[in-house]
Amino acid sequence: MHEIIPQHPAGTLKSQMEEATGVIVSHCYQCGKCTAGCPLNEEMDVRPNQILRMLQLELPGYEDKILSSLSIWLCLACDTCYSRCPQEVKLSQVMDFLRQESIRQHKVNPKAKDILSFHKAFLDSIKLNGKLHEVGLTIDYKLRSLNLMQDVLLAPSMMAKGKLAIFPHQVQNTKEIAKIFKRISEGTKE
Amino acid sequence: MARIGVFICHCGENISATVDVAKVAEKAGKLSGVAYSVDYKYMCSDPGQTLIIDAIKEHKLTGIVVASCSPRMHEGTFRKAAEKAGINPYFCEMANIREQVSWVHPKSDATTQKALDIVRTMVEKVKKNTALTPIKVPITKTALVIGGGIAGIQAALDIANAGHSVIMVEKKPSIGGHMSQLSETFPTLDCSQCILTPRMVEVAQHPNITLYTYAEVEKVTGFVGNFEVTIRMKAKSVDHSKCTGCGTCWQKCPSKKIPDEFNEGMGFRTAIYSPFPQAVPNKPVIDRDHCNYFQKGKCGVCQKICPAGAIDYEVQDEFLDVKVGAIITATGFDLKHADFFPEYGYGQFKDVIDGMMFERLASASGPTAGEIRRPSDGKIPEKIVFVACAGSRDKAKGIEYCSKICCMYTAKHAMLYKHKKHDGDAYVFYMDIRAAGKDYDEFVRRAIEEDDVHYIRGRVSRIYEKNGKLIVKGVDTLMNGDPVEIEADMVVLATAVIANQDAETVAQRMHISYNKHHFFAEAHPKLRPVETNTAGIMLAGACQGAKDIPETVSQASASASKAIGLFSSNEMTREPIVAVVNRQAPPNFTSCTGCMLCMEVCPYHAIEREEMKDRTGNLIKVAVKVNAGLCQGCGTCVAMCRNKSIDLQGFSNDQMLSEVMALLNS
Amino acid sequence: MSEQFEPKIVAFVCNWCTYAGADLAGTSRTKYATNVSIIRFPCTGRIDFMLLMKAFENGADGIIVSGCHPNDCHYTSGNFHARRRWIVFRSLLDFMGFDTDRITFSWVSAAEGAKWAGLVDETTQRIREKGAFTDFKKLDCSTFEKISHDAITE
Amino acid sequence: MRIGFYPGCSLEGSSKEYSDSLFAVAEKCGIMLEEIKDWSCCGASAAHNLNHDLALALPARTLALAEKQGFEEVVIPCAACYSRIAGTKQEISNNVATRKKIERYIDLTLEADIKILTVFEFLQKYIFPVADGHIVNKLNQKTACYYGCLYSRPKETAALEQIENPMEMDKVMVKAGATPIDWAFKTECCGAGFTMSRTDIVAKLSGKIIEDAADRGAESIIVACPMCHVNLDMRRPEIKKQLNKEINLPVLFITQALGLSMGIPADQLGLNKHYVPTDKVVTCIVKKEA
Ligand SMILES: Cc1cc2nc3c(=O)[nH]c(=O)nc-3n(C[C@H](O)[C@H](O)[C@H](O)COP(=O)(O)OP(=O)(O)OC[C@H]3O[C@@H](n4cnc5c(N)ncnc54)[C@H](O)[C@@H]3O)c2cc1C
Ligand SMILES: Cc1cc2nc3c(=O)[nH]c(=O)nc-3n(C[C@H](O)[C@H](O)[C@H](O)COP(=O)(O)OP(=O)(O)OC[C@H]3O[C@@H](n4cnc5c(N)ncnc54)[C@H](O)[C@@H]3O)c2cc1C
Ligand code: SF4
Ligand code: SF4
Ligand code: SF4
Ligand code: SF4
Ligand code: SF4
Ligand code: SF4
Ligand code: SF4
Ligand code: SF4
Repeated sequence: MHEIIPQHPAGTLKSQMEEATGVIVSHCYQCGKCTAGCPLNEEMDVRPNQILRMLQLELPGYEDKILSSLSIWLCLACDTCYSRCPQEVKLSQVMDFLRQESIRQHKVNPKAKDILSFHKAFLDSIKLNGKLHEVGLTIDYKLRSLNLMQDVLLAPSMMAKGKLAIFPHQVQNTKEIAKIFKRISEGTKE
Repeated sequence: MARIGVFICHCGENISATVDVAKVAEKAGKLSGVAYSVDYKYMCSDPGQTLIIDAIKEHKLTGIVVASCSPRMHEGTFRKAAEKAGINPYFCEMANIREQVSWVHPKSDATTQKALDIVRTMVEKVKKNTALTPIKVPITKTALVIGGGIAGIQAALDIANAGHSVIMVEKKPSIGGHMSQLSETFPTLDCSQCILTPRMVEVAQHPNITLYTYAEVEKVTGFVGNFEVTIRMKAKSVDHSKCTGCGTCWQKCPSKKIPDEFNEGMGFRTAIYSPFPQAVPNKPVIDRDHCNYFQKGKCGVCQKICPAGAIDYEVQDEFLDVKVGAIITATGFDLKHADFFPEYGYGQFKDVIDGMMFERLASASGPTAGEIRRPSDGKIPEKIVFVACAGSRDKAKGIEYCSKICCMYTAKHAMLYKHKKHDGDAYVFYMDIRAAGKDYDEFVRRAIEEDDVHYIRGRVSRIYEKNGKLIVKGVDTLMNGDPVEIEADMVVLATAVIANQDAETVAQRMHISYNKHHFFAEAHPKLRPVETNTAGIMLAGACQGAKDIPETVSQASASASKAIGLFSSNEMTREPIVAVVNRQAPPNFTSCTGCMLCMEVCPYHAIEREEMKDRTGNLIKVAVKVNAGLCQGCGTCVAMCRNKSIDLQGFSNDQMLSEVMALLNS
Repeated sequence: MSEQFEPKIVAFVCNWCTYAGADLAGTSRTKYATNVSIIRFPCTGRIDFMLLMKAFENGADGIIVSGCHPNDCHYTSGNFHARRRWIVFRSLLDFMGFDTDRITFSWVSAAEGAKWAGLVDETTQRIREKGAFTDFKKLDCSTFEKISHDAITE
Repeated sequence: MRIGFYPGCSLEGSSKEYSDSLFAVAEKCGIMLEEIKDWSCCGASAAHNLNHDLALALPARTLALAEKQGFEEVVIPCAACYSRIAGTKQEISNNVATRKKIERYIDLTLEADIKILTVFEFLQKYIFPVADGHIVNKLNQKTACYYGCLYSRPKETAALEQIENPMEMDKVMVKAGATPIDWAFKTECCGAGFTMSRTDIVAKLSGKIIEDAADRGAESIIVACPMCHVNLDMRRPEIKKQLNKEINLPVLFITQALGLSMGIPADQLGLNKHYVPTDKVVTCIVKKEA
């Protein structure tokens, strides 16, 4: 899947991020309200406000610390932070960007492998079928994450309840979807 | 035929070192219309001035140009000299050949040529000058003070003590403003009522002060020294000249369940009421929106029992026209109220209150007699959380500014709580502590060091209620951003200071400007902080921006001194540099077409509509005229006028054009 | 040695900020080119842009318009109106193919003597490079005057 | 007017009962919904986690198809799909360059002026005016209405009037005869996209939600999002471990609850497909008094 990760222009992480997302990090005045409301604040190794702080200061080592953090992968994109931020900093978009950049620079935190694998499996399923095939996704995800046992107990009962389709639903013209993926991967390489 | 005199100054050697002054004088003498030209060592010295006066007389000069320093230095000096010689002082112009020529250029032909160019330019200008007379405006030595908070009270007393009359207009039934609601005040923790009440009484009793409560300013016209003001006296339904303030009426009034504004809704009042025991005047008014007689047509209890026969249900709002010379606007502020903080449950949970409610809880005259009890069940909170910057410095909520007083009153609140509940826990969530006044930071430190208040740096994200506790979810940014969750019994939000709801209307009635948050605008943020752009209208207190009592009082005294200064003479003299609309014989009256473009751009609202009527009173034409009392002479209107109907005396179209032509055509 | 072209430049400035700034340059003895002469207005709001046209018509090679910084206007908003008019006026000039680079719009406060000196030198140098301004002098400005004034006050 | 319907992947799979119950309710009230032909996945969180252009292109394709098929309105019952598609619509209509780029990627033209309806808006607009004639039962119990993140945030696409304490679903439940409770976790995150990858996190976040609802006396939780449903209903074993106690609160889709009040049989509403048994909801039903 890495072939569709955009190539960012040269510049510091902050300038790239600001350009890509429109977020301006100097707007953050470090009040911490984002972190205070973040449902995963306890889990995070670098707190949301601290990520912005590091982007503001750009001291040596900060970029690496951000890109290899677990936090960027834990972020659920729930937007609690942004909806309450007094300075209207769109943190979730910052997080989106940082994840993409983390993959591009091969700095994904080892503990985030499961999460990343899931995202990738998900997209592969769409690429193949145009829609999500949940059985296919589960199998694929398990192969990637090597997390074989998890949910195995759940799957049969889901099928019994008619909640999982064994054969994938497909859009009529799956090639079309594959083409979109291809155009984007080409488009973003320029 | 103009006979102009030109006087070239050497300024010691300041000018003559680089400009060939003799040559300038010689060439100037040959300019058309110049009847006399001379150079001299020091024009501004006594002999220099005498030289000018003598020359004017001797050569029958009609105007003079003094080529020397900047007009900002000596324009006054030379104009006076001209006047002494018997010509109108506005026939004197200066050519600035020192600051803008000799001091900035080397000795050269070009420098001399430039000096000559400037002289020629001013000669052409002075030829177009007209005789002007300084404007004299009589002054009505009465001040109007709008708003009876501490700002209005201070200003009124200062002016009244200086011997001038004051009319005070307060929209509520009593003066006192927010300060009358406060418990104790920072940074000294003295009792607010104790220091305020004597002054309220002094206002009521002062022979020079006329107090109109339950009244509002409806209209302001005129200009500095000569305002005409219409005051609306809202119907009190009680004749205060008869009422003795005995209180029988409000004890017996059956409409008792009206939320009490003075106690911020934590308590009730009756329909006929005096807002608080120390009110001035301590006589009631009927709140018609809640009175049974006015709403349902029956009751009349108060009228029946009033021993003085003071109740009058029939009175209507009355209007009073007064003339004043100066106006002090002291209408104060408001606080942001509930519904503003869905994430903090403000307005949803009873025990999430604002700072003013806390003041009432802490006040000995408040609904809990000074015991800090939470509104929901009356329990004394064991754990209390204060949230600073609640709504202030919050772009997302539309208020970017700092409310300035809340850091201090939050520290005060935390202290008052700790003083009354020694074993209680007080937490303050803050972003920065802004305590920059004299003895202010010490005050905050005392809260932290002596009273053991826990300050946590971080903004609260959410407050929700569970099992009778308020769960406050914050963060400690000084501890690596660790989440902090406090189960509090009560939360006090230091909500933003905002302008009054009617501030915009008030400003428009007075023709004063205001910022986007509707705080009134001072004429200059540093050097004219108490005046407005409308001459004669001053600002005092929190209507201009959030401020505490010391600052409010200083500003009130400062604006009072501006009024007193104005009243120190019987009339004012102003430079006649004002705009005029041309006048022609009927039926044209003027070339002005009444497009009103000038009116829109005038920063001082000096341009007024004028209706031209024939002898029988039929409207012939609508045009404009300039109120010379308001005009400050900026000339913006002149540049706007398409048909050159409005012109600026002293900088007229004719004069400016002659300058341009003269400068370029040697 | 060919003689250097010396342009004539007229500065339209306000009394409170730029005029005082120019005085300050004098008091500080800051040296600058002799090409610029000042005409004093109470406020930039007073400046009728037709006067600029008159100046060009009468042989000016360049013009400076300068007043108080935004928000610092002695009369609160005169400079704001001047700026608004200038924007319209300039687009009109642009539209007519007029070289608007010959007009410099600036802010110089009463404390910015050095800025004033710099402004004069820069403008002089720029106009010098452009050479004498002859295109406009032959024009009859009266029709233009009317059109543009209507546009500005719209 | 033809009303388009976008099921999204979940409603075809793990949350089939959501679409079944929605159709049952609509049919009962005589409203026709028409599925957008050949729709594709909205990309969910994976796409915007990994590639922004892809996150726009996938929803854009579906929007373009809906336009081509002549729909003026599209109902999107899944909160995640709603959020992605509404966000895409907004970004595309705000920025011409983006629109051009995305049109190139999907090889379709796009106006982005189609009206998108959430399930609340759909119920409000089409079902409420006729509902009273069809509601025969009263859901005689306390319910906790859970809205989750994606209807309430970000503010640009929020479908709720008060994002901290929304009432849209509560109003529907009042119609159905239930008593919605006041509680603290209406819009807290349930763990959403971590359903598979970090079940521990899902258990923790969803656990708090279920616990608060139970503590405040709710007898069921009502949702309007398949992801919320999966997390709150299917993750009970993990949640039980996390909370150290078993809470048997059933979790119903809003359309299931409304369907019950309309007298639609439980099976037809897919109530049998849930992990946490829903009998208690069914048994609490009483006839609505006239
Ligand atoms: C919670 C809290 C605690 C505080 N504690 C302290 C403290 O401890 N120490 C301290 O120094 N400061 C304190 N302050 C600040 C203090 O209250 C203000 O500085 C002070 O009240 C400002 O006075 P003022 O006269 O400008 O305004 P106000 O007190 O608001 O008075 C304005 C008056 O004008 C009247 N009015 C309004 N509009 C009109 C109108 N259109 N026509 C006629 N009348 C009108 C109002 O009715 C009112 O009487 C505190 C403020 C708050 C909110
Ligand atoms: C580094 C710095 C930067 C600042 N920047 C700003 C700013 O950007 N904006 C702003 O608003 N404020 C600024 N200030 C604050 C500002 O300088 C002061 O507010 C202001 O100067 C105070 O004026 P003053 O007249 O009270 O005192 P001073 O300026 O100190 O004037 C007192 C005068 O009294 C004379 N004097 C003293 N003793 C006697 C005596 N016994 N007899 C006779 N004469 C005496 C002194 O010689 C002096 O002339 C700044 C201050 C500093 C230190
Ligand atoms: S809430 Fe906003 S301003 Fe505050 S720390 Fe977070 S991003 Fe910065
Ligand atoms: S969007 Fe991410 S960082 Fe923001 S509150 Fe949600 S999980 Fe935390
Ligand atoms: S009873 Fe009459 S005299 Fe007494 S306070 Fe009331 S109005 Fe005044
Ligand atoms: S008439 Fe009105 S004010 Fe008087 S007692 Fe009755 S309710 Fe009270
Ligand atoms: S005074 Fe303090 S609490 Fe109030 S807005 Fe300013 S910084 Fe915040
Ligand atoms: S002393 Fe000066 S720098 Fe320090 S906090 Fe106070 S105002 Fe700020
Ligand atoms: S000169 Fe200025 S103040 Fe006077 S009327 Fe004209 S615009 Fe108003
Ligand atoms: S701009 Fe000129 S014509 Fe128009 S109203 Fe003013 S003076 Fe009259």
